[in-house]
Amino acid sequence: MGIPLYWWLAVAAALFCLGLYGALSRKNAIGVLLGIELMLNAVNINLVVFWRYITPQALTGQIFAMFVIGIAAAEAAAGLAIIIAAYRQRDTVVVDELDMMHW
Amino acid sequence: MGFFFNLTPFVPLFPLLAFAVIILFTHRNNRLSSNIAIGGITLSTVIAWGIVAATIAGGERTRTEGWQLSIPWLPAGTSVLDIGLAVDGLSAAMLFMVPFVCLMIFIYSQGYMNLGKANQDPRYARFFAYMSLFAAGMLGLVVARDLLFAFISWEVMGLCSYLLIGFWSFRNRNTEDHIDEAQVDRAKKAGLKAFITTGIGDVLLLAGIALLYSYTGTLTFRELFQPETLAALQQQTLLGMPAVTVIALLIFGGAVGKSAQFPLHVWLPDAMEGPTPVSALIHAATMVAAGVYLVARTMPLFIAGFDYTSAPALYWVAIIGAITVLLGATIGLAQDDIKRVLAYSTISQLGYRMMGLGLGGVVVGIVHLLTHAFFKALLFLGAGSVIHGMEHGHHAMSHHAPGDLAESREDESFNANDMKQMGGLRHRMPRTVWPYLFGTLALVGLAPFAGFWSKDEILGEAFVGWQHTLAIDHHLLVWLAGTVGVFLTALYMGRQLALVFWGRPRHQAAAQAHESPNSRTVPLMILAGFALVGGFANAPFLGSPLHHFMADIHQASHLVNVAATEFNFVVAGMSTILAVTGLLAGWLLYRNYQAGQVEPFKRYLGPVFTVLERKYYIDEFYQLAIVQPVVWLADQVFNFDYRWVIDPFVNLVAAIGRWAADISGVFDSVAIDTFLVEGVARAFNAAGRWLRYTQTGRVQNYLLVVVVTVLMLVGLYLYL
Amino acid sequence: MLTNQMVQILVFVILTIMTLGGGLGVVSSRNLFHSALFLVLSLVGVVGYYALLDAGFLAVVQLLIYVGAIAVLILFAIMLSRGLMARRQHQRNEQWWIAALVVLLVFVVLLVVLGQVDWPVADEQALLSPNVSVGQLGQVLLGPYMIPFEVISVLLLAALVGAIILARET
Amino acid sequence: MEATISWLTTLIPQLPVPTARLIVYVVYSAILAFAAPVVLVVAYTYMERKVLARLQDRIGPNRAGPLGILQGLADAVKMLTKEDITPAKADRIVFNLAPMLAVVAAVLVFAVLPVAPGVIGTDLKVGILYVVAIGGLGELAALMAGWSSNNKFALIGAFRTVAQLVSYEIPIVLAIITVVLASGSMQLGAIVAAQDVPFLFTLPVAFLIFFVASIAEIGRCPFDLLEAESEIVAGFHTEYSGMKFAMFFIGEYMHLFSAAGIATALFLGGWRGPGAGEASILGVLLGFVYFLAKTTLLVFVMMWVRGTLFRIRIDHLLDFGWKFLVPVALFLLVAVAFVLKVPVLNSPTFRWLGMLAANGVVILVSLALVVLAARHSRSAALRGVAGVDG
Repeated sequence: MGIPLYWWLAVAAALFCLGLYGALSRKNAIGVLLGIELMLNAVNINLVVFWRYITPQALTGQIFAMFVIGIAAAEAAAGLAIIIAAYRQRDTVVVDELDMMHW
Repeated sequence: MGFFFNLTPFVPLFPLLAFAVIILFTHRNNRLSSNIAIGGITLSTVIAWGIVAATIAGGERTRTEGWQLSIPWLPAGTSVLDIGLAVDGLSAAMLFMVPFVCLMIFIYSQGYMNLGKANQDPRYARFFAYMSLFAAGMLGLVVARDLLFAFISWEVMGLCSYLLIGFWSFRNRNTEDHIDEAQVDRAKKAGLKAFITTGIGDVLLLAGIALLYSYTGTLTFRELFQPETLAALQQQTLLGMPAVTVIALLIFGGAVGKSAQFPLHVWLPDAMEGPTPVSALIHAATMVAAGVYLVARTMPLFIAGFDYTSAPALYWVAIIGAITVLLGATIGLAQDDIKRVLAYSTISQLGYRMMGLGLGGVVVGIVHLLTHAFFKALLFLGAGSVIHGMEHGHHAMSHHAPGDLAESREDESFNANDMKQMGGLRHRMPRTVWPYLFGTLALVGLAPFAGFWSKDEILGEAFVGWQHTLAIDHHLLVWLAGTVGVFLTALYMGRQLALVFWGRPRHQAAAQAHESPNSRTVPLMILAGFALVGGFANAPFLGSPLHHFMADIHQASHLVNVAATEFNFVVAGMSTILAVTGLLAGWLLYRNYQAGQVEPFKRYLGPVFTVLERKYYIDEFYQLAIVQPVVWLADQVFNFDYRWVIDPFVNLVAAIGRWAADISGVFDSVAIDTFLVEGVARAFNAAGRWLRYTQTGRVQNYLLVVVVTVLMLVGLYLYL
Repeated sequence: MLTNQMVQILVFVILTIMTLGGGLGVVSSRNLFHSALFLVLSLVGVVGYYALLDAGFLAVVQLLIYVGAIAVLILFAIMLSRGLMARRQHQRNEQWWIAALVVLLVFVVLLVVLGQVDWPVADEQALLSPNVSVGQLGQVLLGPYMIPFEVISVLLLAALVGAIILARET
Repeated sequence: MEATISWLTTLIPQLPVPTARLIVYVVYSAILAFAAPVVLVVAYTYMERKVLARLQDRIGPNRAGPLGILQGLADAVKMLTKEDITPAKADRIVFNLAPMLAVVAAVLVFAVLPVAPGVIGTDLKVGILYVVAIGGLGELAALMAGWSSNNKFALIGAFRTVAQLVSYEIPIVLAIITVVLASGSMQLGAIVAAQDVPFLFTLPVAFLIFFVASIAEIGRCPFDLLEAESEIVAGFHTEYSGMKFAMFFIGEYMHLFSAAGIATALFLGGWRGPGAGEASILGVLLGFVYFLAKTTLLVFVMMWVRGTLFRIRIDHLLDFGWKFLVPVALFLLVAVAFVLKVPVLNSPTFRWLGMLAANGVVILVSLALVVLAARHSRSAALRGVAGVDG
C-alpha cells in the first residue's frame, strides 16, 4: 500500500474530532445527530484501515465496520423519531431548550 | 436414554418461549396464556425428568463428567467468550425438583388468580408470563455450564422477583378486591426492597466473577475446578488472603443476597406482598434455592486451602448460616401474619442449608434444599388456601351475616393473613388441614417425614465432625445452633397450628370460611405425598442413594467432603425429643388462646418478645444506618448547592456587583460610567451562570464534561 | 511520470479534501439542509476510502446505507420540521468555543498518541494480497458471528418499531 | 478497454501504461457521459412519441425530417435555447446541483452494464448491489430539487417521489436476491453467464416483480404520480426550466434505458444469443445487437403499458408496493432458496423446473389470496349497504 498507516489514522482522527465538535456545539438536535454520524464514520475508517494494514487475512475489521453501520442505521432511525416526537411536543429541536431532565 | 441430554437446552427454553409467546401474542386471552405457561413448564418437567433418568442410568461416568454443550457467545479478537449448558449429578438432582414444584405452583396459581371468575386478576396473563420467565431463569441457572450463563440467569431471576413481588402495585382498583392504597404502596416498596437488597449481593457476585476471570481466564466450572487452577488461585494473595478465598467470599456475598442470609435477609419477609404462588415459588423452588445451589456448585473454591485464619471462606458460610438459623427462628415466634411466619421459617431453614455447606457438605445442603422445597411449597400453598378461605368467609359474612354480628360487618381491622383472627379452621377446611399438617411435621423434622432425614444429616455431620476434633470450632457451632433451631422451629410451628386450625374461631370470617376448589387442593395433596416420602431418597438405611448420586461430581477435585454420614442416634434422638417438646409446648400454650388476650409468649418473654416482634430492629437499623445517612448526604449536597455555598455565593456576588454599581452611580452619575458598571455586573452575572453550568440539564454540557474528563484521564495515563 | 503509488496518493488527497471538507461543512454550515448535504459529500469520500482500501463490498454497503438510507432519512426529517430549519438562526450554542478548544486538544493528543504507538503492520506479502472475498464475508457473518449478527438484526427491528411508536401521531 | 490501451501503447511506444490508461478512461467516460445520453434520449423520445401515437391511432411527429426523425433534435435545440430561470428565493447552489446529480446518478449505472460480450465498464464483484446503491443518489437529487425550489408543490412532490422510490426499492432488491441466489453471484457478468436458460423462464414471478417495481422506480405510467399535474403541478421539478429541466429529462430517459438494461442482464440473458461470444469481433457486435434488441423490447413494453393503463392513486400505489409486492417477493425468495437447497434437484434441468414450479405456486397462492380478500371486502361493503337499507 502506498499510503502510510499514520495518514489514515490522522484523517480518521480529524474526522472524529470534527464530528465531536459538531455534537458538542450544534444547537439543533439534528445537527448533533450529523456530528455523531461523522464520529461513527471515523471509527469505521479506523476499523477498515486496521483490517487492511494489520490483519488483511482475517475479516474481523470489515465485519465490525458492518456492525457499526447497522448500529448507525438504528441510531439514526431512533434518534430522528425522538427528534420528531420532541418537535411535535415542544415545538423546538434546539437541544438547549430540550432540558426536561433539568433538576 | 442419553438422547435426553441433547434436549437439555429445551429445559429453560420452554418456559422462556412461553414467556415470549404470552407477552407478544396471547396476553389478551387469559385461559390460553396460563395454559401455555403450564404447558411450557410441563414439557420442561418431562424433559428434566428424562434427564434425571438418563443420569441415573448413565452410571458414575455420566454423573461425574456429565454432558455439556458450548455456544460461542462473542468472538472478540483472540479470545472467545462461551456460554454453555451442562448436566451432572448436582444439576440432575435440582432438575428433579425445580420444574416439578414450579408445575405444581403454576397449576395452583390458575385457581388462585381466579381464572374465569368475576374477580379474575386484571393482569392475569402477565402474571403467568412473569412466572414462566422466573422458572426459565432458575432452570437456566441449574443447567449452566459456566458462571457467565449462571449470572445471566441469576439476574433474570432478580428482575422477575422485582416484577412479581411488586405485582399488585399496579392492581386495578376497579375490581371487586378490597385493596387499599397502603397495600399498593407496600407492594411497590417490597419489590424495590427485594431488588435492591439482592442487588447488593449481585454486585459482590459480579465482582467475584470478574476477579475469577481476570485470574484464570475461564468461567467454566469444570475448568475452574481443575486442581492445578485451584492451586494457582491459592498461590495468589489478595487483601492478605489467598485470592481464591476472596473470590469465594464474594460469590458467597451473592448467595447471601439471593438466599436471604443475615444481614441481607430483610427482603424475604416483605416478599410476601406478592401473590401467594410467588411466595411459594421464591421460597421453595427458585430464588432462595439459587444462592444455595450456587455455593454448592462452586464449593471447590470455598474449600481450596481452607483454614480458620488466612482462608476462612467456609467458616464464614457456617457462621452466617448459624446466625441466620437462630435469627429466623426467633423472629418467627413473634409474628402474627401466617405467611410471615413461614417466611422467617424459610430464612431459618436456609440457614441450615448454609451451615451444611459450611461444613463442606455439598450433598447435605442440597438434600435439605430439595426436601425443603417440597414441604415449603406445600406450606405456602396451604397458607394461600387458608387466606383465600378467610377472604371468602369475610365476603360471605357481609352477605348473610347473622344479626348479632352485624356490627363486625364494617370491621376495618379484618386481615385475612392474621393468625389471631383465625382458629378452628380444621373443621371448615378439612382438605387443607391434612397436607398442612404433613408439611409442618416435615418442617419440624419428625421421622419419617422428609425434613427429618435432611436436617438430621446436617446435624449428624456437624456432631461427628466435632467428635473428631473436640475443639470449639464451626462443627460445634453448627450443631448447637441447629439443635436450638429445631426446638424453636417446633415451637413456632406448634403455635401456628394451634392458632390457625385448632381452638375456636376468633373472627366471624373464620367461622364462615370454606374449603378451596380442587385446582388448589390437589397440588397440596401431591406435594404432601412428597413431604411424606421425599426424605427416603437419601435415608441412611437405604444406603444414602442421593449421596452417591451427587457426591461424584466434586470428587475430581479431591477436596470436598463427600462421605455419607452414618445415622447417629444421639443426634436424631435429641432433635426428635426437642421437636416434640416444642410442638407440644406451642400447641398447649396457644390451644385456648382467645381473641383480644395477651399472647402467652408475650406474657412470658416480656420485652424480649417485643424485640422479636420488631425483628431485632434490623429494618430500623438499616433505615437509620444506611438509608437516612444517604438521604442526609443528598440533602447536604443539595443544601451546599442551593442554600449554603454556591447559590448564596452567586447571590452575594451579584449583590456586591449591584452595590458597587449603586456606589459608582452615586459617586459618578455621568453616563460614561454606566458602561463600566454594566460590564462588571455582566461579568459577575456570567460568573454566576458559569457556576451553575454544572447543573444545566443540557446534554451537550454533560458531553463536554465527559470529553474533558476522558482527555484528562488519557493525559494521566500517558504522563504518569 | 505517473506511478501507481502517486495515483494512490493523489486519490487519497482528493478523497481527504472531500471527506474533511465535507465534515467541516457539516459542523460549520448555518443552513441545516446544507449541513446534511455536506454530510453526504463526506460520506461519499468515505466510500472512496473504502474502495481505496480494497473493501469494495463495504464501499457499496456504505453508499447503500449511509447515502441511500440514512442521509435521505435525515433530509426527510429536516424537511418535516421545515418551519424551524429554514430560519437562519445561530447554529452554535454558547459553549462552542470551549468545545472547539477541547476538541483541538483531543485532536493533538490523538495525533501524538497515534504517532507513539508501534503498529504491528502486516508483512509485505500479506499486504499485497488482502482477503477481499465477499463469499467469505458472508460465511463468517453467518458462522462465528452468527449471534452478534442476529442481535444486530433484532436491534434494528427494535429501533424500527421504537421509531414508529415514537414518531406516530397519537 | 484493455484492448484499447494496448492499441494506444503500440501506437505511441513512448507512452507509459498508467498514463495511457488514464487517457482511455477519460475518453471512455466522456463518451459514456455525454454522447450516449444525447443519442439515447433523442432516440427514445422519438420512439415513445411514435409508439404512443400509433397506440392512440395517430401518426405522431412527421414534419422534421423524413418520418419526423429529426423531431428529437428539434426538441433538444428548443430546450437548450429556452431561458434558464432560477426562482428568487431558491437555494441557489443546491438548486443548480440537483439536476446534475440526477444525470450523474443515471450515468453511474452504465459503469456495470454488460452491453456486449467482454464489454463492460467495470465488472464489480458486487455489481448488482452497486446498482441498487446508486439508486439512492436519485432520491437525493429529488430531495435536493424539491427543497431548494422553495415551492410547496416541489416539496410535496419530492416527498411523494422519495416515498415511492424507497417503497419500491424493497421488492426490487428482493427480486434481485432471488436472481443472485439462483446464479450464485452478484457480478453482472457472472449472472449473464449463468443464464443458459434465461431467468425470465425459470423465475417469471421475480421478473414481473422486478419489472413492475422498475417502472415505479423510473416513475412512469401507471406510477407517474410525480407528474400528476392536477395535484402537484410537475412534482419536484416544477420550478425548473430550460437546460436544467432538460437534464432531469435526460436523466429520466437514461434511467429508462439502464433499468431495461439491468432487467435484460438479470432476466433475459443479457447479450446472449446464437452466435454471440467473445471470440470474434463479429460475436461481440452480435452480442451488442442482441442486448440492444432485448432492451428496446422491454422499453417498448413500458411504452405500451403507458399507452394502455391509467394512473393509480398514491395510497393505492404504496399499498400495492408494501402489501402485495413485498410479501410476494419475500415468499418467492424463501421458496427459491428452499428449492435450491433440495438435494434431489441437483441436475440443472431439474433445478430450473423446480424454480419454475416454486414460482407457479407462489403466484397462484398470492393471486388466490388477493381474490379472496377482494371478495371478502366486497361482501363486507355490500353488507354495509344492506345494513343501511335495513
